Amino acid sequence: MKYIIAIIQPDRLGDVLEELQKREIHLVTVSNVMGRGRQKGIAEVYRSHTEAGSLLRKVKLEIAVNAEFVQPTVEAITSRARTGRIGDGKIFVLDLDRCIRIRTGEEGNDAIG
Amino acid sequence: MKYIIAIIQPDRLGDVLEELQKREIHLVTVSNVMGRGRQKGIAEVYRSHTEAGSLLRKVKLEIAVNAEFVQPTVEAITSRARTGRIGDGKIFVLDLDRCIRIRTGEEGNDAIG
Amino acid sequence: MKYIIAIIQPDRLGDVLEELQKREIHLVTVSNVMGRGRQKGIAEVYRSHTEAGSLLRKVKLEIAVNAEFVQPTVEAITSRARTGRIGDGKIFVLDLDRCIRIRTGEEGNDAIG
Amino acid sequence: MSVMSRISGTYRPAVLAMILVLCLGGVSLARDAITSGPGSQEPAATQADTGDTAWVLISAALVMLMTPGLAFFYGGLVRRKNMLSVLMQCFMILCLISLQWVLCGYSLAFGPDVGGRGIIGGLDWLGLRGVGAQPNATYAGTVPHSAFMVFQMMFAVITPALIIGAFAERMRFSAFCVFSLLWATLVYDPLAHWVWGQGGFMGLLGGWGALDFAGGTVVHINAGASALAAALVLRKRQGYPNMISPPHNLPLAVLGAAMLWFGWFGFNAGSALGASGLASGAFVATHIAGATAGLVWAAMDWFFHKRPTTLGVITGAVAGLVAVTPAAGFVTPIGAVLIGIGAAAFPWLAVTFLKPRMGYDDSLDAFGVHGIGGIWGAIATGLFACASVNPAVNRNGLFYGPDGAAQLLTQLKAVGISAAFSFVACLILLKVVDAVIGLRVSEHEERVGLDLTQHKEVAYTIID
Amino acid sequence: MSVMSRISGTYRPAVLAMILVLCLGGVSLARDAITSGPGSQEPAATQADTGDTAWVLISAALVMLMTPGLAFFYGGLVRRKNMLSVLMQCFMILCLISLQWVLCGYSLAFGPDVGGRGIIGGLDWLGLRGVGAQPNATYAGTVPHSAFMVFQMMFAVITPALIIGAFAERMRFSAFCVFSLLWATLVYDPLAHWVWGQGGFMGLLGGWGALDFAGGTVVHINAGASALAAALVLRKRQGYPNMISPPHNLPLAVLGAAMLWFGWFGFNAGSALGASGLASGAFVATHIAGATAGLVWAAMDWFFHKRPTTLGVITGAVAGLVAVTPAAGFVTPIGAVLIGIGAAAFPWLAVTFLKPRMGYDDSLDAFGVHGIGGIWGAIATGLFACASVNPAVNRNGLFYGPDGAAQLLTQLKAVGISAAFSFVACLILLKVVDAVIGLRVSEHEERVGLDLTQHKEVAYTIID
Amino acid sequence: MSVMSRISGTYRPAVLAMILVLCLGGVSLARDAITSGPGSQEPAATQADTGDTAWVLISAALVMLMTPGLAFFYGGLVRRKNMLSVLMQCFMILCLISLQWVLCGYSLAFGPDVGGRGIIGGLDWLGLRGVGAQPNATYAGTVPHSAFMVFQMMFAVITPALIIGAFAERMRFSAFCVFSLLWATLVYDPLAHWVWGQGGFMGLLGGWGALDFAGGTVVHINAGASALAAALVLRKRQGYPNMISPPHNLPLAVLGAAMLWFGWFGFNAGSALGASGLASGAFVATHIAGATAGLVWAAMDWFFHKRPTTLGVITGAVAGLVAVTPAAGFVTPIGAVLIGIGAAAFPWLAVTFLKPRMGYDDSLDAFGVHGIGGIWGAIATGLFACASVNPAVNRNGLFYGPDGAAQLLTQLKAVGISAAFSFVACLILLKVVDAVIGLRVSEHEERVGLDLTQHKEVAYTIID
Ligand SMILES: Nc1ncnc2c1ncn2[C@@H]1O[C@H](COP(=O)(O)OP(=O)(O)O)[C@@H](O)[C@H]1O
Ligand SMILES: Nc1ncnc2c1ncn2[C@@H]1O[C@H](COP(=O)(O)OP(=O)(O)O)[C@@H](O)[C@H]1O
Ligand SMILES: Nc1ncnc2c1ncn2[C@@H]1O[C@H](COP(=O)(O)OP(=O)(O)O)[C@@H](O)[C@H]1O
Repeated sequence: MKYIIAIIQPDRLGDVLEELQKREIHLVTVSNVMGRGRQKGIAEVYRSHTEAGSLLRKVKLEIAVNAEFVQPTVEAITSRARTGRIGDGKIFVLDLDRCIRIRTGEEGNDAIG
Repeated sequence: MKYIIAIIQPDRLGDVLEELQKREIHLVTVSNVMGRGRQKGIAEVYRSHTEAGSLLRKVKLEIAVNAEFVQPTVEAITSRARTGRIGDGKIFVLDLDRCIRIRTGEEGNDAIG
Repeated sequence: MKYIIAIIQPDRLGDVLEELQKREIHLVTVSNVMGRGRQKGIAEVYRSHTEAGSLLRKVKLEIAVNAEFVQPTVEAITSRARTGRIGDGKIFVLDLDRCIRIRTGEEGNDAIG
Repeated sequence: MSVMSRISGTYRPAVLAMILVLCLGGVSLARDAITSGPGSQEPAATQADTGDTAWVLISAALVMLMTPGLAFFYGGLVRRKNMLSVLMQCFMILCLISLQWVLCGYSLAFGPDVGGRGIIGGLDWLGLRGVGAQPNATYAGTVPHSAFMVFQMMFAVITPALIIGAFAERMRFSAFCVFSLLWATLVYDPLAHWVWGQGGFMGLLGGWGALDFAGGTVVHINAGASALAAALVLRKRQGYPNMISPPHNLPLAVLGAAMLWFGWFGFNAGSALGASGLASGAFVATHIAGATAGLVWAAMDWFFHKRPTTLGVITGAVAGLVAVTPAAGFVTPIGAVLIGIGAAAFPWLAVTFLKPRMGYDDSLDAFGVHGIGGIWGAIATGLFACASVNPAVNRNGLFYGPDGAAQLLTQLKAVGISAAFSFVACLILLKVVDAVIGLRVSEHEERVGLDLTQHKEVAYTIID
Repeated sequence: MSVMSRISGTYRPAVLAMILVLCLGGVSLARDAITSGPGSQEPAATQADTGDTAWVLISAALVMLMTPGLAFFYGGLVRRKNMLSVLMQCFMILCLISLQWVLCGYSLAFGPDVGGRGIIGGLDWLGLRGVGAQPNATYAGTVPHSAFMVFQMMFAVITPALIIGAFAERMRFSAFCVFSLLWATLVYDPLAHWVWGQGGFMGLLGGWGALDFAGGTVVHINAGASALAAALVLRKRQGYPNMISPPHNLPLAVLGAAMLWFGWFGFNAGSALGASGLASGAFVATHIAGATAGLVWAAMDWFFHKRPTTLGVITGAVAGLVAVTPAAGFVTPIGAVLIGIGAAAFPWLAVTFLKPRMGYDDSLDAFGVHGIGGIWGAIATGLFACASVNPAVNRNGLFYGPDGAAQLLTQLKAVGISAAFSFVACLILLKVVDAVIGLRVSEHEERVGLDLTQHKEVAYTIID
Repeated sequence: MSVMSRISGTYRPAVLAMILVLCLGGVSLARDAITSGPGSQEPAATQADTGDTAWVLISAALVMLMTPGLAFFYGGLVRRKNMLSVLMQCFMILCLISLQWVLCGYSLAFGPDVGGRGIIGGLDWLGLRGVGAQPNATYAGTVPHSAFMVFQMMFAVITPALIIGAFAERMRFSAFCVFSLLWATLVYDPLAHWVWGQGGFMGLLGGWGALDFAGGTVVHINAGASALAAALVLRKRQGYPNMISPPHNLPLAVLGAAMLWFGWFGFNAGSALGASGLASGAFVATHIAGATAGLVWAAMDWFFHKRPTTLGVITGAVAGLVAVTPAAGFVTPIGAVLIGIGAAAFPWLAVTFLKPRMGYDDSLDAFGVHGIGGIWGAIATGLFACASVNPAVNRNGLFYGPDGAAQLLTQLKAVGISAAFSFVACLILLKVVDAVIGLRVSEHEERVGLDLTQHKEVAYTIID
């Protein structure tokens, strides 16, 4: 089992979720993050004081999947999150030891989906 | 050492924290997330426009523990976060390599608690 | 490759980011979390009702790095996030399997930086 | 057939009740439509004073603003998931009771007395028939009758809204609508008649002479006692008291308090019904009592909890404004300061000791602030009322009197009767509504929050 | 040279347009400066009535508050990343059009007619020359001329702001500024003259006798028809309709609605231009229509979507206030109730069925609410206007008539002409501005959001 | 004993100071209580004009709303962790200074002059003794004396609140309370007496004839100069300038600006103390200057920073309203436009160049906006004042004068003396309070935020 973490542009979220759905990856956890990357933000100005604005709004997806779903997930995300502009984000894949469904107490491959 | 990530219903947070405390798992990090799962959300309506409402509010717990505390933690969470209704969430357990306490620079099993 | 998660005091964020920058660790993802630790929070009072106030505002950093950058990252964080008071936070290091840059599809060590 | 079947079971009573009221109103409207045709209305010429009219109209607008103000004051204090439900309840009351007032409420409260015992107004002014530009000398001789009517409308609107504080975060919306409509008609309108209506048995216009300048009994004790009843009938929220999160957005509560304070100038000084020295005096007393009580509440927090709190200051200020309401036009600035001190002290004690000890869950302290504050204010009016401030005072208060004890007794009688009446009446009403519709949302709905389950909306997006 | 080169290309036209207007204004100012020197102004003594003046001034303040109110009403409904852009557009209009009104707008709209055909006012009052403390008997004989002028200024300000609802979240700020300035000058000012100006060809002061108490045609139909044009010209937002997030902050939208409602008392009752029975009647009608429409919209949501929504109630209330605007001073309370019912029903239908079917993206329903609501209101005025309410009504509405059909026809004519004129004029204007500056932000800017790309700011910090 | 020991050490002085003031007040109250008993007050009959009274009362309510407005304007600009501390400071001032005004402030500022040199008012009106329904002909002959008093109270409240902008995010709350109380008594009250009090040595009522219509010197220069002193004494916030997060909630700052603008109509037009042509003219000038300055600030941002900012527009508008304050009742609309232009330009320069270069940390630009804006306004009054606008002007301003230079000199003198006096007096006061209580929170408290450490509250829940 793998734990996939993806950082994407906020406005791509809808598309990515749609695509994941299509590929039968229904279960996702989403949160707000701020990212510093290669992308240069727009310098903000408050009463003539300029803020570097190095942290940009991003959205983080967390998806736990069985091994065979890793590739579809990665593809779903890259295909729809890509705009080709700097700042599109990253996908990180971590090893997942155990997974438990709270409602039933099920474990492992059954619990994940 | 393990890194436990749990997604639960927001209103169960208080109970779960209480239970963890009882089992001497004091250190926890909590954040807001939105989850898409099997649970069907309530379709929202804004001026007759219906939103699927597929993302539901959840709370995420992150708990780094030594191996022997994994089971108590999982039990604490499942026992109090379970309502028996769909949407109760998941627990993910990942391997944790290193842990450092910033204040002291301590490492490893000492730093975790 | 490693996936570093650090929980720090909110007001140290600016300093830590600056220090990371200096050590050429440019890419970071930041988010808001609440932490329960050894630090005792200030009990809040609302119309004479006292809230334990056990959850305190913290900031979470996530940084994916190649192995050789782990130590500089940890040092950068500890050096600037440390105030010496309880509540300074923790650094967790996890193993990172894969890393993909969404924009280009690059993988691995190239994608990370 | 198909129409009724599209309404899910639980909401049918609500829909029916609304249809009923609308029909009743419809009759009166039809009648009025005919009679208000050309020629049938009073002549447009009027002796209204422009300054007084300007003051009463702007006061009505100010009091109208208090209901949204209350919405934010209350809304900021609930949990995020119930924010909209509070705003919605306040706005619904603004719509619903305004219409009820037009259709029948005004006539029941202020219409010529029926039966001559000062119990209830008649149906002469149903649908605002005959309530036009011509002043009504009984109530306000220098402003259009319609201005007096609409000023009073805003009072009828905010009073049931105050009760929301007691049952916030757990009442079913349909039950809420039916309850509010019935409460306005069966509890507010009679009580308003008793105290302010011509011939009402308690008030100055032919009754005992109980003093209530701007609504201590009619508005605050009334709402406060009903709030207590509501808190008892609806029982505690799940997780109360320890698992309830703190106020989700205190700045919005502060905004609400500011809107309330601003609107209160219309409430109290507008109750002079003219731009007079009396209005000015009531304005001053109102502001002083609010400021004093805000300060005293902060001091008590500071002393007993080590820090003065923002929520404390705004709560205190509201309590002060509540307490000075019945007294505003009868007391000196000193009186206002003293009223303000009590207005912080008694509600503070109620909230700090009475509520936890008694164990009822008055979610936002509607009883603690409006009930206790209102009772103190009505009694304090009997202590500090002063004929030299307002010649309408026949007997001075205790501290100024020769026969001050008499006035104080009258005040106590008025307090007792109002509180008892509205507590009991509200209890019965709630039990009836509970039996027919069910007052409380399901356990699951309460957990998910009222915004989503009652209104299919969320207050704030998290990710957008 | 260096100054101009620091202005990035796309903004040059905007800067130039502003400079132009300022220069034109400068001339009039210079002239005025000379003539308003000592001795040259009318004597300060005036026969203004203090009560009427107080009412008109406070009404002007209330109407001013509506523009920020609208900003929050609209702002709460957009996505987080565009929040400030909406607030900014409203504030910019408040600044820009106020100045335009001083420099030339007031003169064009209300100045002595040029050419005698009731098309446009002359330049006599450029820079407010001669608009002082002395009342102008044509428009308002009991208040200072400057009070009437500033009251009207607030109408000129909010009208273009209403259109923002149609193009929110995608219009370039520079184009917006130029468009708004031109629209105010070329669309609003003439239409105001036609309906309200002395000698205007449609209105009561020497025209057809079309009734528009407080701006059904001039404000709401005008803005609504222009909004439709804007929605069509600017096309849909990216991702519309399914990928657009819901309102990011409904409580702020509720706050905006409350401010609008509060301000509307000034808008409508202030249009009586005195603290009279007429003002009081307009006040009552306004409140009733708003309340009724809020209730009816909630009922329709309840019925068709199973739950009453907060956004529905506030939308309904605004629609009711829109619809009663032309009618406020002409109808009975019953009339107001009936207007309120239609004011919820028609916009509800437009938003629910018309918009999705036609496929235009009127982001915040400026056309649906103000256009449709305004049209219904103007027609309803022809149904319910009643000379016994206001002797200024020459011919009663259809339901009170003898010659009610005649008035109804006049109303229909006024509706048709206003709507057609502003739709076409706005379309042309937008095409011109598009050609010269470009109306729409780039795809990337739209994705990132207007706050950052147009204003270099973010509304809320996430981590601080 | 036990009571005092429950108060943690640092707060004792604050508590003592409050007790002291309350005791002093208590004496006056007691006296007043006796004398205001039956028979001892002036007759209730009054020659007040209803229209004027309505206008002054509603103006007082509008000015009261400005303090919460300021709270949101400032609050939106600080960091999340200090939000409540700003709201709390504003509300505390509203409570505290209102009471101070009743007890002694009004008498010190406006009471009959003591010693005949125009330095300070006497104690005749302590506890508002004799300040009743009867108009006071010196100050405002057509409204109740109490109305004039309460209108002025709101000025006394908001002035110290303005200073908050300079020391936000780092001042200890107890020190703040003591400082504000002392500042109001020792700085505001005398200065108000000098300019507006009968016999005050600078003003129109027997002094040099310095013109200050609604508070350029008394309010804005006074607060602005004190703000500079405070910024210097309290030193920079930790991390200033580069590690300070941007405004945490700009929409709330916009809301605050809207409330300020709305309230300013009461501030300036209400200062006419009647619903007259003068009030109307002041209303117009106020609005124009605000709008112009908002526009010009936006243009400067656009030009120098490539984009117009929301914060810029609202800052500009506030600066314009500040600058027109002393001039509102003395200038033509043209004058107002020109004042507005300067009102954006000078504060913009101060904030952009002066502040960073000088290195003081005026957190929210209280000095930049109110100090610089106020100075410009007071000088501009000497340029544009015009007897034909207001016969109270004895000598025209420079641009209209024959002896315009004379008036300009008087203005400069008034500016200099006010600024110097309040800068020095505030500096001393702060040093004293620092020595006794300590002005600044500890480094750790500043890091954690004032909401939690000073008030045990958080503004917004994160997880609920
Ligand atoms: N090594 C990393 N560790 C943590 N977060 C990262 C890392 N690399 C990228 N990110 C996240 O991804 C976002 C996009 O990265 P960026 O470098 O701007 O674009 P791109 O991936 O297209 O080069 C960043 O804002 C950051 O949140
Ligand atoms: N495989 C997964 N990856 C990431 N998050 C998940 C996964 N499965 C569940 N979740 C999270 O858990 C929440 C609850 O899951 P859901 O399927 O609705 O309920 P249940 O676990 O009771 O079947 C989801 O909203 C989502 O946030
Ligand atoms: N084992 C853990 N698992 C998850 N989060 C932790 C853990 N230990 C510490 N944290 C996070 O770090 C924060 C600081 O820890 P705390 O114990 O208060 O201070 P210190 O590390 O200085 O002893 C906590 O609020 C919590 O968010």
